[in-house]
Amino acid sequence: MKFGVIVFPGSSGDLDLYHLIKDVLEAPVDYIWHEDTSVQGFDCLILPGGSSYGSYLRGGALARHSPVMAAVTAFAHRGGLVLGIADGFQVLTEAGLLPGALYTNAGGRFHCHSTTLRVENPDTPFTRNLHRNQLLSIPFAHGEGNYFVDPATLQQLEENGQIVFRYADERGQPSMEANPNGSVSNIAGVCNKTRNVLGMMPQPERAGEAVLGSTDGLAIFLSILKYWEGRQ
Amino acid sequence: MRPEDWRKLGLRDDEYDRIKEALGREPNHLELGMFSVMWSEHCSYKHSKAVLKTFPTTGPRVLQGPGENAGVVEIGDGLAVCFKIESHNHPSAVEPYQGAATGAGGIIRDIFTMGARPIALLNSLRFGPLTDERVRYLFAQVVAGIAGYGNRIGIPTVGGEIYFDPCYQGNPLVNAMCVGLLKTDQLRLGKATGIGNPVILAGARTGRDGMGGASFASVELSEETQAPDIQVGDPFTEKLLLEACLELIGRGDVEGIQDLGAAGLTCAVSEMASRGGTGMEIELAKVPCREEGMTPYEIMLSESQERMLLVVAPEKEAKVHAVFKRWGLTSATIGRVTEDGMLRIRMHGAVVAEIPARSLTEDAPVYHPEAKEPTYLKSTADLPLAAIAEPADYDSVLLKLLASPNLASKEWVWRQFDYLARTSTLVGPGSDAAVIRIRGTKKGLALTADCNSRYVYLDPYEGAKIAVAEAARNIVCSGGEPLAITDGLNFGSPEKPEIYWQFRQAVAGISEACRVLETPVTGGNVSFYNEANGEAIYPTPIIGMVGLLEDATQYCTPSFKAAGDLVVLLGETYDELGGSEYLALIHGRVQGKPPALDLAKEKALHRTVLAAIRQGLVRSAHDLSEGGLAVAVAECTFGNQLGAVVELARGDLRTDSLLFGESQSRVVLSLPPEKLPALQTLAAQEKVPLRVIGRTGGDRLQIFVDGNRSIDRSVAELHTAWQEGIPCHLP
Amino acid sequence: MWRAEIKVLLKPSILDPQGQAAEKALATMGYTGVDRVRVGKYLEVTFNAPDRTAAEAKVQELCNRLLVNTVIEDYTYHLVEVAP
Amino acid sequence: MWRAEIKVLLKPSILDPQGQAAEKALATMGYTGVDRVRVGKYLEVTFNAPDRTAAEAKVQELCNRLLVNTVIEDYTYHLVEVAP
Ligand SMILES: Nc1ncnc2c1ncn2[C@@H]1O[C@H](COP(=O)(O)OP(=O)(O)O)[C@@H](O)[C@H]1O
Ligand SMILES: [Mg+2]
Repeated sequence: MKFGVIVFPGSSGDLDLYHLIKDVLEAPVDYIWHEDTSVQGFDCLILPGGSSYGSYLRGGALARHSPVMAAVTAFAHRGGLVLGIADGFQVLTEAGLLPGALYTNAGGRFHCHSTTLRVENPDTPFTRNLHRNQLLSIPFAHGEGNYFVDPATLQQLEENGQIVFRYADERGQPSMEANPNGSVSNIAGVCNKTRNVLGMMPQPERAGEAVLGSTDGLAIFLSILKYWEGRQ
Repeated sequence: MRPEDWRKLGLRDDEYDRIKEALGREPNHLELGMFSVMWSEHCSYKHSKAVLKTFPTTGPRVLQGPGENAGVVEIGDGLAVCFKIESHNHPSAVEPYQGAATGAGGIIRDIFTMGARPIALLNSLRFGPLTDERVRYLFAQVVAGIAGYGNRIGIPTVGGEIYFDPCYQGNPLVNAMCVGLLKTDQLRLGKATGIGNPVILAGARTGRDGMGGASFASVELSEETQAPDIQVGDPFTEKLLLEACLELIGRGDVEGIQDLGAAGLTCAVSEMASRGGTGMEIELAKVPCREEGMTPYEIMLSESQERMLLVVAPEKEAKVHAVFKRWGLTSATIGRVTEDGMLRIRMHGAVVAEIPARSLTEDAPVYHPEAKEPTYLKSTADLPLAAIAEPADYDSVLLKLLASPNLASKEWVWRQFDYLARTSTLVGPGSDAAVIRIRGTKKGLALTADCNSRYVYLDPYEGAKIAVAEAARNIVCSGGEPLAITDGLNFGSPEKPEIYWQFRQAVAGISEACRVLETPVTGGNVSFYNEANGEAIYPTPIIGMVGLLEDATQYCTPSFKAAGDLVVLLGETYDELGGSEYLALIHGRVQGKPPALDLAKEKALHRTVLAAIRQGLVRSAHDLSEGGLAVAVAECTFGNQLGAVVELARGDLRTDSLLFGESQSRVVLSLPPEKLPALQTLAAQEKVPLRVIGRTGGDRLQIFVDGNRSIDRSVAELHTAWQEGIPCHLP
Repeated sequence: MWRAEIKVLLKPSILDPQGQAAEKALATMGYTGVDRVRVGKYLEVTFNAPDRTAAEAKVQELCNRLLVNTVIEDYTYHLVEVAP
Repeated sequence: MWRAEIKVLLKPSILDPQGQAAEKALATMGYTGVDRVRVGKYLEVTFNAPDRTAAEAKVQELCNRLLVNTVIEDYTYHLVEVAP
């Protein structure tokens, strides 16, 4: 399978994802330019972290209108795998591929730190190497990661198993203290109804090598590879 | 021209005569403006040039010393590191968020101009006391500005330093350092070569912002100082510019390149031409402007950010424009390289300025101001130790020191920085030096910025030496071999003999330390006129240092790692309280001589510690600096909440010197007991004093002096005091 | 030419972190009697439209498609005809 | 109680990176005829004051001391009396 990393103007996580997939996972990967109108030949698209368009206006708001997004949307509607990380998550909510919206962290400031995530749903292409309630140590770095959905939508997300990760304390309990940005119901990652599109604020590509302190992020990429193998 | 015309622009009468001589006629208004910005202190270094020449600037690894946009040192594997520090003090005093942001933006451009990909940012900050409302505002906004720029452009901010002292109340310091990585064959210089080659201006459009910024940096701040129009940083545009320029340089499409900073286009064209021994013809009507009706004067002097000037071969011109366009940037060919050494600036064809390029740069005036030993040194030099009562309660002294914003954890600050971008940060902020790996190699870099300006104030020569030694010690404790430095020299007005004396002494001190420690000076920045209402800041020569780890995984951090390890002190402790944080905080005195520094002993300590780390003997290493032994050991307990029992013998020292004195060339290590003999052998070879002073374990820090319990507190309590030292002052 | 002056605020049901931060800061500065601060965005967009009805439609489209995220934000606007 | 509705924009001569980026985005989205976008802040502050004159003075003080950065921003405001 082949990964495609979208390069929006201002993206910076693209370089890190490319490195992880190519040098650590040794899987095929290529960049996709924001002006491309086709994503043909790719099996999983990743919208990277960083600050597309400088995070101006709202994170993801301007990138969402890049020419490539029409192709990304069509790809997602066909069931293709799409992973949005941090800024990429914002792009996906802005584009309506994921429910809700992300806004200013509850503390009002950017924060960079490690977080503990609890796996809420291992039954997605992105989490099948994980088990329910497994804890992952994955860093986050953002100023607008405060996830919001209205109560009715939240209930639907719960019912459909669309909540994939929650922020948790060391004992594995989701809690406001462990939640770095105030997101509703301590949500760190959600998928769409059909579970082929995932958005998450913490950045798994930053926890992909032992020398960086954690390899917990790798599980997400390995899940994708395994899912793909199963499909062949 | 009338005298007030040039005086208004900050030019002296004799400088005006020089200009007439250089031109062989009277200058017009635009030419006078160009001279005024290029001959400002900020651009011409007229008061510092002669002294800076005394720095040691060569070494086997140095590819590029001072004089270019940044220094470059080789690290093997065909790679080199490019780094530099720069000040943005006055803009930050006026508009802290944008001042700090554009400071970061400016230094990042200096790095990618050289063909290097920026991989890390550091900063060095000075403010008045946090008890002041305006200071809190400046502090929070400067931090937010650095974060706002660095985080958005995707370069990790991995380290820095911050001090608070009343001397910075009206004139804060904001110095930013950037480190980049390049293949040695991709090094590019800011030279205009190739007669007839097109000159291209790329990036943001030129606006009316920042006019006269260079001159603003070159005057003291006072109620009446007229600030120029503030520049707003645009990290998004800079990111695009960075990628476009590196793409072009990588493909070999660029002959010469230079960023536009202070003095804008004037500086870029004159420096590129004079470095290349050439001239330039520029057509200002071709410059993409943000506003209509901009005059030649405005275009030439604008300091709009995020712009680059490139010289390319004619056959590459179209391709270069295409690359900028692809990255969504404007670019325009605005002129050609000429051979006559003249800058010929035209507007719609008519010549509006005609100046020999060199007269603006190399031939700028050089001054040798008078220097005089400051009188304050007479009153500060003496520290009658007998008059200083030893405290009754060392626990509370330690808690106060840990909570002093100067020593307290800076986590409130660096949590706002994305220190993990580029997934290469092995040791982020909060350690002695940051360590980042170099992907594709086994290597790593250790990075730090240091200066204890109170020492420099009390003895500019020794204090500056200590700044270099401390930086090197931080690098070494992290497992790196010190390679080279960049220096950010922040001083008051050089026209005051006492300040100039401080400056000369500091440069001499840095030079001596760099010679002995074999860390040449590859570049830096001088910021004079750091005064508010006639009062100068402490002389603050910040040392930015880069070290190399051949094996990045062999880094070391300060935290104790395992219970039952031995705690070892390397180095000797003396009755040295002069200039210490203890003396200032507890006794309210800024007095005495800074601790003595023997550079040969310092170097021997470095060899010992590095060998110990490389041989895997030690589990932690931490240098002793402000707050002395007690604070250093306390800091070692925080990372893993692992306590220690320390037993010290006082000998003929005072107890406060023993616990809180800041004697130099000391490091505290922890290691498993079985590794001690090997460490002792190393230390003995280098004649470095070694004492086993305790053992790790438990959840308390206990320090016994001659068997008496002097300090006994839970790690948690000490840690909280240290953690809350800064946030407790903020809303 | 028209100029739309657009005020954007987080929906009342959504906690406003920036407003809260400003409230806190004002309190530490000694301001009592400040009840609430809300922080939003103010946008001015100058554009072409043949008449007011078309202009109205255009502003709303720009807001809904780009300028405002209606999941979390509400907006109001005011249209002014300006000389080209 | 009073509510001040405060519009804040960067001074005209100062670069507005957000506005510029939004303009570019609108152009790629195919919106022609959008001349200029400026992005600023909108604040609503509810506070106590005995009368309009005192309220005016207070808003200006709050703006100058905290809410607006008058070095780079201009503001205008509108005061509404509201039920406590
Ligand atoms: N402004 C800052 N930005 C980023 N990191 C900082 C800043 N100030 C301090 N730090 C980090 O906090 C740690 C302690 O700083 P400092 O007390 O100056 O250390 P040292 O005494 O070892 O030089 C260092 O790792 C430093 O990088
Ligand atoms: Mg240190």
